[in-house]
Amino acid sequence: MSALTDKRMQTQARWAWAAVLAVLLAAPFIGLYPVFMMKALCFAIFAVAFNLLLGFTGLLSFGHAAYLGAAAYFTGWLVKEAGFSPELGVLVGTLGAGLIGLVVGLIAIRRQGIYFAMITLAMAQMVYFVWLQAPFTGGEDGLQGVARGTLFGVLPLASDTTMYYVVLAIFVAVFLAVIRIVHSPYGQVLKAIRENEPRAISLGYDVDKYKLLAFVLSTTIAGLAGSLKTLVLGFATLSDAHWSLSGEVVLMTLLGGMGTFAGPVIGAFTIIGLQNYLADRVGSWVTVIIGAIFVLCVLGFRRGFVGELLAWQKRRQRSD
Amino acid sequence: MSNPYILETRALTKEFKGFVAVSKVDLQVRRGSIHALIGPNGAGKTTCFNLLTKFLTPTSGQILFDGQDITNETSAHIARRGVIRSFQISSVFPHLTVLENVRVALQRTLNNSFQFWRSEKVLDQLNGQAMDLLREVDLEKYAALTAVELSYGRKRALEIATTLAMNPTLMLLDEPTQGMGLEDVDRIRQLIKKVAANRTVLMVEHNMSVVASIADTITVLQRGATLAEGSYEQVSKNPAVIEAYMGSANVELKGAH
Amino acid sequence: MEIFGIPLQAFLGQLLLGLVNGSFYAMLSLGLAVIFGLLGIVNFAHGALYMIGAYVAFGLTEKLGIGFWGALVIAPMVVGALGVVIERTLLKQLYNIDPIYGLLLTFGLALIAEGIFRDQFGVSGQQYPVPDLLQGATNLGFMVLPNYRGFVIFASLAICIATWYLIERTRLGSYLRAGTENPKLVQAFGVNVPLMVMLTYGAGAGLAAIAGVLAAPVIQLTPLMGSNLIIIVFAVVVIGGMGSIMGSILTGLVLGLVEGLTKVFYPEASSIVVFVIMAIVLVIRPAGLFGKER
Amino acid sequence: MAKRFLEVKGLHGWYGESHVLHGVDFHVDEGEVVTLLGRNGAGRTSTLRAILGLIGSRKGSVQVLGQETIGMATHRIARLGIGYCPEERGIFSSLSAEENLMLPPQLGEGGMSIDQIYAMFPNLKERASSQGTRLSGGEQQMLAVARILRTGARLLLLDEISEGLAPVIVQKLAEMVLALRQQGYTIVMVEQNFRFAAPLADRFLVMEHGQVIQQFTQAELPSRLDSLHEYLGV
Amino acid sequence: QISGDVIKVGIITDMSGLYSDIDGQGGVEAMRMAVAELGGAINGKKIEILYADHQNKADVAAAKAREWFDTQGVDMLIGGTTSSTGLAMSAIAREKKKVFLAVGPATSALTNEQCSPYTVHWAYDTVALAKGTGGAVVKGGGKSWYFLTADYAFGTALQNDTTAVIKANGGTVVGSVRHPLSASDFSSFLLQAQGSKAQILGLANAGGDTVNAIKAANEFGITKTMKLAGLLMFINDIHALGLKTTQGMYLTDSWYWNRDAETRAWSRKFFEKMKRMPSSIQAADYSVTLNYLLAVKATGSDDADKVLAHMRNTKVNDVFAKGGYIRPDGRMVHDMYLMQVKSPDKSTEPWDYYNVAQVIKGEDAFTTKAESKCSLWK
Ligand SMILES: Nc1ncnc2c1ncn2[C@@H]1O[C@H](COP(=O)(O)OP(=O)(O)OP(=O)(O)O)[C@@H](O)[C@H]1O
Ligand SMILES: Nc1ncnc2c1ncn2[C@@H]1O[C@H](COP(=O)(O)OP(=O)(O)OP(=O)(O)O)[C@@H](O)[C@H]1O
Ligand SMILES: CC(C)C[C@H](N)C(=O)O
Ligand SMILES: [Mg+2]
Ligand SMILES: [Mg+2]
Repeated sequence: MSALTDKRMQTQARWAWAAVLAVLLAAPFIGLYPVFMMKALCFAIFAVAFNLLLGFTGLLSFGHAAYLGAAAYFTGWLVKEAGFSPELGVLVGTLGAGLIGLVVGLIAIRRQGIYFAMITLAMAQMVYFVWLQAPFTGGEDGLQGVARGTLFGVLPLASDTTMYYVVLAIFVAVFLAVIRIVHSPYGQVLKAIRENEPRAISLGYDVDKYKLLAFVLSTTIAGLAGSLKTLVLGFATLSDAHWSLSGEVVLMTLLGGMGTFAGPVIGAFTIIGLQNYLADRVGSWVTVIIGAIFVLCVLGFRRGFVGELLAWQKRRQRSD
Repeated sequence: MSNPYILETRALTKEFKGFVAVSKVDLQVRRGSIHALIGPNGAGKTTCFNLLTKFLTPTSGQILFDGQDITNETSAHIARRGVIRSFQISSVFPHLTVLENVRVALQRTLNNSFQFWRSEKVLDQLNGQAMDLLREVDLEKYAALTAVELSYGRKRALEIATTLAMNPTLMLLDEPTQGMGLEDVDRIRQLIKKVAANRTVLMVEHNMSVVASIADTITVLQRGATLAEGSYEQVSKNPAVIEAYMGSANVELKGAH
Repeated sequence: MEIFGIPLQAFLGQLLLGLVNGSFYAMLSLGLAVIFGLLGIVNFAHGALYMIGAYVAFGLTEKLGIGFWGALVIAPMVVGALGVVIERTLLKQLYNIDPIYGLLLTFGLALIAEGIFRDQFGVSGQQYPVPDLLQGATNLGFMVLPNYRGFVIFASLAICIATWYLIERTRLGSYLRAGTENPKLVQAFGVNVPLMVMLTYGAGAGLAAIAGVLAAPVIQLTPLMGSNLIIIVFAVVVIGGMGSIMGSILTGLVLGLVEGLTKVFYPEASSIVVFVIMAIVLVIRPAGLFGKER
Repeated sequence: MAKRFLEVKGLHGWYGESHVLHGVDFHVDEGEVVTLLGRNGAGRTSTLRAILGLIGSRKGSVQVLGQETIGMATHRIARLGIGYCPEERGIFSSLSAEENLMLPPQLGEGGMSIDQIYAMFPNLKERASSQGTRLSGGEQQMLAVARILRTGARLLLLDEISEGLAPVIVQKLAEMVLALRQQGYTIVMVEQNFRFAAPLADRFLVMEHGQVIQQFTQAELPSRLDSLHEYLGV
Repeated sequence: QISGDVIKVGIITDMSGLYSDIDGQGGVEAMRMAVAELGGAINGKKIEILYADHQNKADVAAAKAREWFDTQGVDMLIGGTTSSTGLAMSAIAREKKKVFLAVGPATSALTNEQCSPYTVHWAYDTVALAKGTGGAVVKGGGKSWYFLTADYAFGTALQNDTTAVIKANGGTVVGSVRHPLSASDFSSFLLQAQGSKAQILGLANAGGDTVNAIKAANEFGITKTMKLAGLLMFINDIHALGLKTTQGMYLTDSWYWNRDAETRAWSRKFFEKMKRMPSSIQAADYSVTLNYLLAVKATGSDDADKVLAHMRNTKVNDVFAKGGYIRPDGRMVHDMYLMQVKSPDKSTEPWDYYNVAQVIKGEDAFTTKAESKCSLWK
């Protein structure tokens, strides 16, 4: 690919992003239900975090809901029971998820590939049972009625519109942060590890530490998604930590295009939108449809929306 | 320096479930030399390499690097000391460019590999150094290609460039010419000779013509134990070596590869 | 009589129930190991196949009046055939790519199956009667053991051992093992690998279905019964290490017992004990108890 | 005239989208030993793989004992009596050395017995119960050759069998090939190691860019050395 | 003034899970019967029914409720089964200032610690169950208890409320074991219970869980050493278990279809549609819809405050309850029934399962003012 077409693609991408941002900024005024938009943004953050691990590190964590759920519970409890301010609740919740990520990571990192996936799933299930039994989570009932409070003591978040812009700002920040992580010296090493792990070891990289850092970064950001979600919706329940959510985030990433920046975001909006749209119309067929999308993605659409788009552009350029 | 040996093993032994693959090997690799490890198939050469780089843990014995005991260090530690190995099958980062392949190795010297908050542009300062290394192995023309696109021989060359980037004190090469056409064999042979100018090389090689032309010292292993040691002239005349390794038709097959 | 302050009765009773659960773990992790071993696919749909097996038995009995014994034969065949179809149409396309896609595809299949059955049967439990022959219970002194549960233990042991023998000790077994590593080469030796792979997945699915039929009379049939179990079975597999068939059988049984024990001493932890053990095993022996060194 | 064992005509081969064989033509008669020469990447391995239908897709004609095999499943082609020793050896790690040896099914009469094989490769006997891939590189190579000698295949496709072996063993392999020729086996070898191949083959084929560009017999060899040098750097 | 020119009433309940027989589609049908009775419209404004499945998950219920209030303009929400979802929806309704009528949820917290000016608890609650069945069993000599408790808001509430009644009547509780909602296998829980040597095994669960626990208890021979007390049993559960297994058991319920001519007549209409007799909850779904709509009609408005004020001042007199009234804490007070399951030979027709053993006056059945922790009733 020549540098010129490369440039052209970059400009195109810039414009596309600007357009998306404009729509997001205008959302509350063009009739998009803010609660839905916030939920979708939270899941977009979640998927972006997940993709950092799957797409850019090559690790399939099949238990990522554990971290979203953990942060949701931490934030929920801190804000509701301990009277924390929302910003502090989110901060501590997020870090808490990262801490759990660190512990799970230390164990799971010991195995690779498919085993890693199974171990993360199993560890997540364990965490799930802990939430089920821990006294502060409310078991099956969950934590209900978490108030949004006042941001930094000045900005009341009760209004959906205000809350929406806060969530949007955080989303944009996370998105840019992930781009930076991938294009950092650290990101370069991660890429090398993903390509050829034994070789990276022989170059003196302690690959487990790099993978662990990626895992912790990813789980921390996933936690942020969970904390925000609790504030937005006002509750934290077992569904936030359930394995089916772990599966959904895989699907979001796969559908949008793993290893791309925009992919997970598009995937998240698609899946959440679909679920919302279908839930009342088709009942338990939602699960069937989600499952079918999974199957189709794996069989013939492994690059996802964005991946296919990029591949198509490349092909077009080559034939130019 | 007082210690003439960069690497020594003392009674190095590896058993696999009762099978002794490496048995009490005392290896002494002289600083600045090219040292070849040869021996019949299954003699324990690769296992030795695996022990030296801690891909396997020795059952007993000691490994000294520069006089220091490194027996209990991890692979990554040993690599950081400057003991770098290449693999029997070629091993590059396939979807990184040739330049990036080398740069990843150089990057460790910058000590910024955990800095996920900085831009990767800080790595550009290494490009010059990387190009120099590529030039050394005749790959500078291919710097922008991804590594998958290289031919077999060039991949091996890239691997050596990457290894050099680590500024290794001791390079371990496991059958570097295996599977190569004659042209490539010669290219690699010269390359080894060139890069060995100011470092030590320990290599496993079945190609006697390569061994004969560049190795300063040869250790012959058989059934895990040292059978003979010395220069090519000495070793190749040793009847036990001929019997166990070279074969009776030594003269005729010498250049067989 | 008491052990550590726990009535012996409760203690032995829980152990025996643990063994019943362990039998299911063993059968499922065995099937998972066979499919993983031979196809390189972590069959997330295994739980769904188990569930379908149970429902097919339910359907056969309710709708067609075929009893338990008939169902025990027919249901695995039906599910095995379903497995064959899945393999031919879907999995076949994944053999040369990252095994992660196999996991994701079968995950999708599991969701589809779950959704369909939820639509048909709701999520509330269905009952399946214990076969007449095994009605009633035997008073073992320390507990009343329903005959059927005793039968489950024996039946699953027999199935496990037969499978182990087939794979580890027969020529067919060695084709299967080799085929998983390099199917093309085994085929180049003149073995009909595609057929073999297809039948293997079918057999693995059938194994899951047998477990399902056996489970039907002792638990509530729900569309979710498989996915809840499969995660535990994954942990069992990680603990045992996918390397060996015997390993997965033993690990399954033992973990069932351990769970039973936990129910006696610290019931709150019984649902996580398997995962805790998994973590510990991973720290000490990353390859699992029976796994081969990398 | 001897029977045609293998007849390859206008064979094209692809890996996915990359076209690697561009019309390969050659034939091998029963009892002949033929060596494919060429640089790295010339397409020799691909030719062997294409004969068995192991590459992505192929076109043209490959007849084994007069039977067209294009469109046939790999295992059925093999059953016509072909033994294949792949370049990367293909030893199975889940099988012991002995199980590896015993794995390929019997294809016909007259294979070697286990004892004969162990006599030829004593290393294998010693490591018989080891996991296949735990053998040393050279031992695996021996195993890969040995296991197709058992099956009674009459056409052997041998890809770089001298690779990575100690000179003694290479010499032994040479003796083995000669012995097999004596016994009437048909052999197609791919060899980088020209000195090894030179005395063994009846005929040589030189490949370049997925085509056979030269053919000559053992007798013509001395006169061809110069042009070979040009192609192969021998 | 009817908002959006249509009266929207919704129910969020278990449509597919272990409680779906008790409420579910049947509950929706009962609501339709009430709407039909008013001719499908009030003052020309159409009445619309919405329903959704919450799968017994509090978060699903809360999100759905929020969405309905925000985007669908739902005026009144009926809380179907499951206490945790009830509490969640009650909180949302309070935030949005909309009418929430709890029918299926049992927990007494709805009118106690977590009472709300916008929530009315209609059919029954855990206190009433505890006083009814718990009281009867203890008085009948069952002094030592062990609980098998569903591990969520309802189970906890039922166990606590029953424990209080047991203690007040001189009994003891020797232990308890919690099982997950919709448990798949009760055998190990039951072995634990058996080890306790208590006389009574109190089943603080409901629906499919109760049915399965009773079956497993029979299978393991536990019924030989302990007596079972199903603290919340609906007619559907008795139907599933059969009279042979359940005969002689006591249970407390808010309504029984075969109580008098009026209930029988209404129930037969329901039976025609659903092919089964209504549960007390389904009858209450009808009652609550009817009374709400009558209040809308009377006030000519669907404003929550106005409608609720009217309902608080009006007695409930319908097929479900006679002379019922709404207390300041949101409790709709009416008579409860302690019933005993008939033996098979006494049952004269399908679904004829109970003898009413005692009518418990509303004032005795529910929380008293002294016990109440509701700030609205001080
Ligand atoms: N992990 C292992 N487990 C069991 N035996 C092993 C293992 N690795 C190597 N061996 C055995 O140890 C012996 C030495 O193997 P090694 O690979 O070191 O030989 P080598 O000298 O490199 O031979 P080659 O030249 O053929 O590569 C062989 O007999 C081999 O079968
Ligand atoms: N699996 C594959 N996918 C794509 N291209 C391939 C594949 N295998 C081989 N090729 C390409 O096909 C061409 C012929 O390769 P082949 O392996 O047949 O060569 P060869 O003559 O055997 O060389 P070598 O000495 O390296 O074994 C090469 O350009 C190679 O890069
Ligand atoms: C309908 C009932 C079975 C629901 C249960 N009483 C609860 O409140 O959770
Ligand atoms: Mg070796
Ligand atoms: Mg080749």
